Amino acid sequence: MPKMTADYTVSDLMASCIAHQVNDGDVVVQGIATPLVMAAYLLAKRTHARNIIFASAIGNAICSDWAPLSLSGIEDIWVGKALRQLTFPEIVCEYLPTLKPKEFLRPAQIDPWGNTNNVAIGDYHRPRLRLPGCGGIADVTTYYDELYFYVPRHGRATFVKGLDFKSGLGVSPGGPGAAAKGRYLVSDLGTFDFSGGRLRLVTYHPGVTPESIQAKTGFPLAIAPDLKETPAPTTEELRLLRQELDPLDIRSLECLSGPARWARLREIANLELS
Amino acid sequence: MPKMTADYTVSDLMASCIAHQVNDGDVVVQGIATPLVMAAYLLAKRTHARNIIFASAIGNAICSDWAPLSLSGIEDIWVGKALRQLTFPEIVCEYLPTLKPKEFLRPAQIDPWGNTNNVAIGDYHRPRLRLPGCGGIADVTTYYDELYFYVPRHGRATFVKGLDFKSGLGVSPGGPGAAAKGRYLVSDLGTFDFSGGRLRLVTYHPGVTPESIQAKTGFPLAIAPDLKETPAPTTEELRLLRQELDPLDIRSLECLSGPARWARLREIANLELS
Amino acid sequence: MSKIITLREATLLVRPGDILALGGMTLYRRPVAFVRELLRQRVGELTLLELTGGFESDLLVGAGLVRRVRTCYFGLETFGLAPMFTRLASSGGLEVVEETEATIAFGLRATLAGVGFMPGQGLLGTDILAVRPDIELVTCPYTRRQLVAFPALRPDVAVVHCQIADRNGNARLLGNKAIDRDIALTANRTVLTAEHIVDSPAELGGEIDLLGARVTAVVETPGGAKPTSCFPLYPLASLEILDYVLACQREDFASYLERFLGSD
Amino acid sequence: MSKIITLREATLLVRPGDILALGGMTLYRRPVAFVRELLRQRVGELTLLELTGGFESDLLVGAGLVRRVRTCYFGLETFGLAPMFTRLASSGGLEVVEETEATIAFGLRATLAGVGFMPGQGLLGTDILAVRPDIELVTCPYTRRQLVAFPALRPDVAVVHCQIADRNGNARLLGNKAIDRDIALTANRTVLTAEHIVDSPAELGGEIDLLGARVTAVVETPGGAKPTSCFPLYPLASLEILDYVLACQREDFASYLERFLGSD
Repeated sequence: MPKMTADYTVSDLMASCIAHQVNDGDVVVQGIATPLVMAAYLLAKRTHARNIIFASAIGNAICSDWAPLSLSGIEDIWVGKALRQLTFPEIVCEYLPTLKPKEFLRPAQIDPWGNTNNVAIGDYHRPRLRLPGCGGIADVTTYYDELYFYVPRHGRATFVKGLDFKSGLGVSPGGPGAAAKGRYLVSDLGTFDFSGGRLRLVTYHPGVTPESIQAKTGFPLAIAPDLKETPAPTTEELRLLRQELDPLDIRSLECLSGPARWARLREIANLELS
Repeated sequence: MPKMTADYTVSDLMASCIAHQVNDGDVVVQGIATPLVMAAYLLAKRTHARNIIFASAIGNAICSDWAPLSLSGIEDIWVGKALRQLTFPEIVCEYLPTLKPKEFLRPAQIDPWGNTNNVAIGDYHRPRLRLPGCGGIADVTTYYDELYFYVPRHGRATFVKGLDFKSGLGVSPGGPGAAAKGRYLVSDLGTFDFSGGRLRLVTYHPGVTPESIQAKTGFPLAIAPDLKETPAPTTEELRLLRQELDPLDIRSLECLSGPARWARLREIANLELS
Repeated sequence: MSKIITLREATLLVRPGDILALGGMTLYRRPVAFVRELLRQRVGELTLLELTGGFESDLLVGAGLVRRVRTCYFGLETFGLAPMFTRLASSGGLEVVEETEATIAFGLRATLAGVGFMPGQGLLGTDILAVRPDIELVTCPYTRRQLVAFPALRPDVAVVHCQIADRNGNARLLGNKAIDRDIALTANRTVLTAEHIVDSPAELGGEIDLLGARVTAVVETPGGAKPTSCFPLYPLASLEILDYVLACQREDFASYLERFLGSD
Repeated sequence: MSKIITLREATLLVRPGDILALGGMTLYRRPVAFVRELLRQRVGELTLLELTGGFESDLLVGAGLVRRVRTCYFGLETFGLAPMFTRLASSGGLEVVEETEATIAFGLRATLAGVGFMPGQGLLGTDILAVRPDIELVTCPYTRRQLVAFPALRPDVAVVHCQIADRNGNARLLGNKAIDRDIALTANRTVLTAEHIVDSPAELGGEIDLLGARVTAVVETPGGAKPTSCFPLYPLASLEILDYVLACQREDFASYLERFLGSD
């Protein structure tokens, strides 16, 4: 995680970046274990995108109302505030292909063309690390019109020249996913588009240099001609995130790993009990 | 309609016959415009088959509770008493193939093997009479394990040697409906099975002779060796039908035609308004 | 986002030649007020797509606005045959695409899944396939069983009458659900007519059946299903249905239609 | 008809080698009490079929009762990887049938429709097809587009934990619905564990999600989803999940399991 020069965390900045990708009236999907994305969607709803509709993998529901983020009470928003609860097959076989919503995927590996891996690191049949699986990524990336990615811990383990396993389609031409445009990626170091079909650095976060981003990326990065610094979250965005949407800072968990993450999880769990 | 020798109508008798085909715990389906079947199901539920589940084409619902028959308020039972309302595609694509429920179909034409026509009389492309259509009969008769029929106005127009159009599968061997056993038919003249794969008279209603049934059937009837008279409805069955389940005698509409039917419809509609 | 417009404006969303899908079933929760306005505008050459055709469908057919019907049942249930459908379909004056419950249900599900067909049981061995040369078979790659490949169905316009909707088109269906969710999700344009419109989804009083995100326009039409029913607000007006049938039996469709268009 | 039996009796419905489908999702409304009893009985060689595998699934895997998992995600969500799944699947000690949301959803829908497959979008161009040689393609007879023929899936036994059920197995699911209706309808045997059992469907307080006609047995298990959640009755016990993960990190699965089996 880079040092932040101003009075906000990198997860605040990432939440702000993701929120800015959401347009009013969008149908947005939240996948499994993605609190940073949830914080960002709520931020969009409370600022410029009042009429977005949430679809949730956890709640199997469509929602227009919201509640603050919670670790133990995650269903309070997704079920408690549902416009309608759906069966999962309804969502998968009917709503996703029809609505083609906007979703932010977190890849374990991503290549220059936006193909992703969430299945296994190393050889599939005897992996160095078996991952949880790709959920619906292998399905929806073959037909979503737009693809969005976020990477909370930017590094060469994630940004790779070649995937160990392709469980999500990027923008590679010729394949059935050619129409799918991975048009945006935000990491804890910068923001990117896929102009020309390849990952391209568009902004670098405050305190980060383009060179350090390249050094942490496993393939040569294209650079946008108008490369600039990522705009900081506004005071109002920070106030909303901290005071209303996610006062326990659950969104930051995605930027943590190892003992720091376990300690923080225990802290939050205890706070929620009290 | 045959004269009835005792103190009940032919629709009372048919309702009783149909009710006796229902076993406790069955899932039974009611099609469109079949009040006689509905009266029979309610009769079964109130006598020997307390645990049957109704699935209704009109209400798109599954019900275990009941309400009396109504012309204008048909939804009072099927929606008002629903265990769950379903979308029609859920019923057609999921519940019917999975539950393979018991249903009583009313054919416009039926041949000796139980194949049926509810689409058109005469040439399909320039019919003498276009019928409403077969609903789901062409679907379910290809996979239901058992098939049931009822014919409220037995005649040579209905019981035909050859169909004008086959919109429902009978028991013809070799075809995809070979497994489907049309195992029971009740008309206003008698009851039948399909032993040997062909319509066979099993009982004749009181006041009706087997010869008169043959005369009103467009093909030679097989006759069961133990042919006998159809047992009359019990006093309790008649009390239930008349006082609780269908006090307006809506079930009898199916046995009427022409001006008598229109007059009776108006009478019932007016009674329901008052 | 308010999508509320007038009935007149809403009928402009239907263009001559459209596949028009009507919600509800036969005599229950039909978009009758919408159809009355459509009859006034005389938008024609329509393909009528319905689970079951009934009262207002028969008016459209009788008025000559329908070129083709796609439904698995067209009639008036206990009130007998639908007079104008029966007459025109018997005389060759109306094209009937012979549907069944499965052709409609799987056809809409294919569109929802973004594919060209859904396989299902049904039809094999019947004469339906003979009069539906557009329907192909498909072999299951696992069981080698031959199945019907029900072709995808997509309405141009769906019109659904509901008991309650919000301004954005989120709505509840309190009576039968029919195929209304499916036509609303698949149609290129979806119109809701509602007995009652509220400001926000929180005021709907329960889970939605129709999602505003796929609704084009909302029109407030109290009593908009009459003489068909709108459970639990009003029952089927049986006498009115009978009057219609008897008018047609007297060869009096034209004057019935005139009276019907004069009423509101 | 009462179908109420004991937890012990219910686990006898699971036989070694069965495809066992568990209701709920990851850490939400899982049939934990049932799985605890199954762990005591040590019914093994199971194929675990789940939308997403989570806490109790990891216990079954860690205890060596699972030969094969069929799920599109197996983990503990914000609490990280599922430790025993990750260990055994990485070392080759567990067969993983690589599923996605669509292979599970369309697979169950195929069984519901009584056919061998359902066509859908997805998978083409990914490596999933390479590790799922059992999955065939099918050509749409209308568009000529190549589609995945998702093969039919049918559990031997489905076990679903619900908030409220009647004695006949009609039940409501108040949290997420997951694939519970679909596994309950398709399984050869279906067991419900319920926080609360009432006598008649009228006492359920709302529309049913699960139909008693397809339920084999009902068991009353108050708190039967703990430490996973049972909305709105109790939330996820986050600390307990953390304790499990940290025990496994200390290579202490065996003693965690012992403690777990001792508790009720």
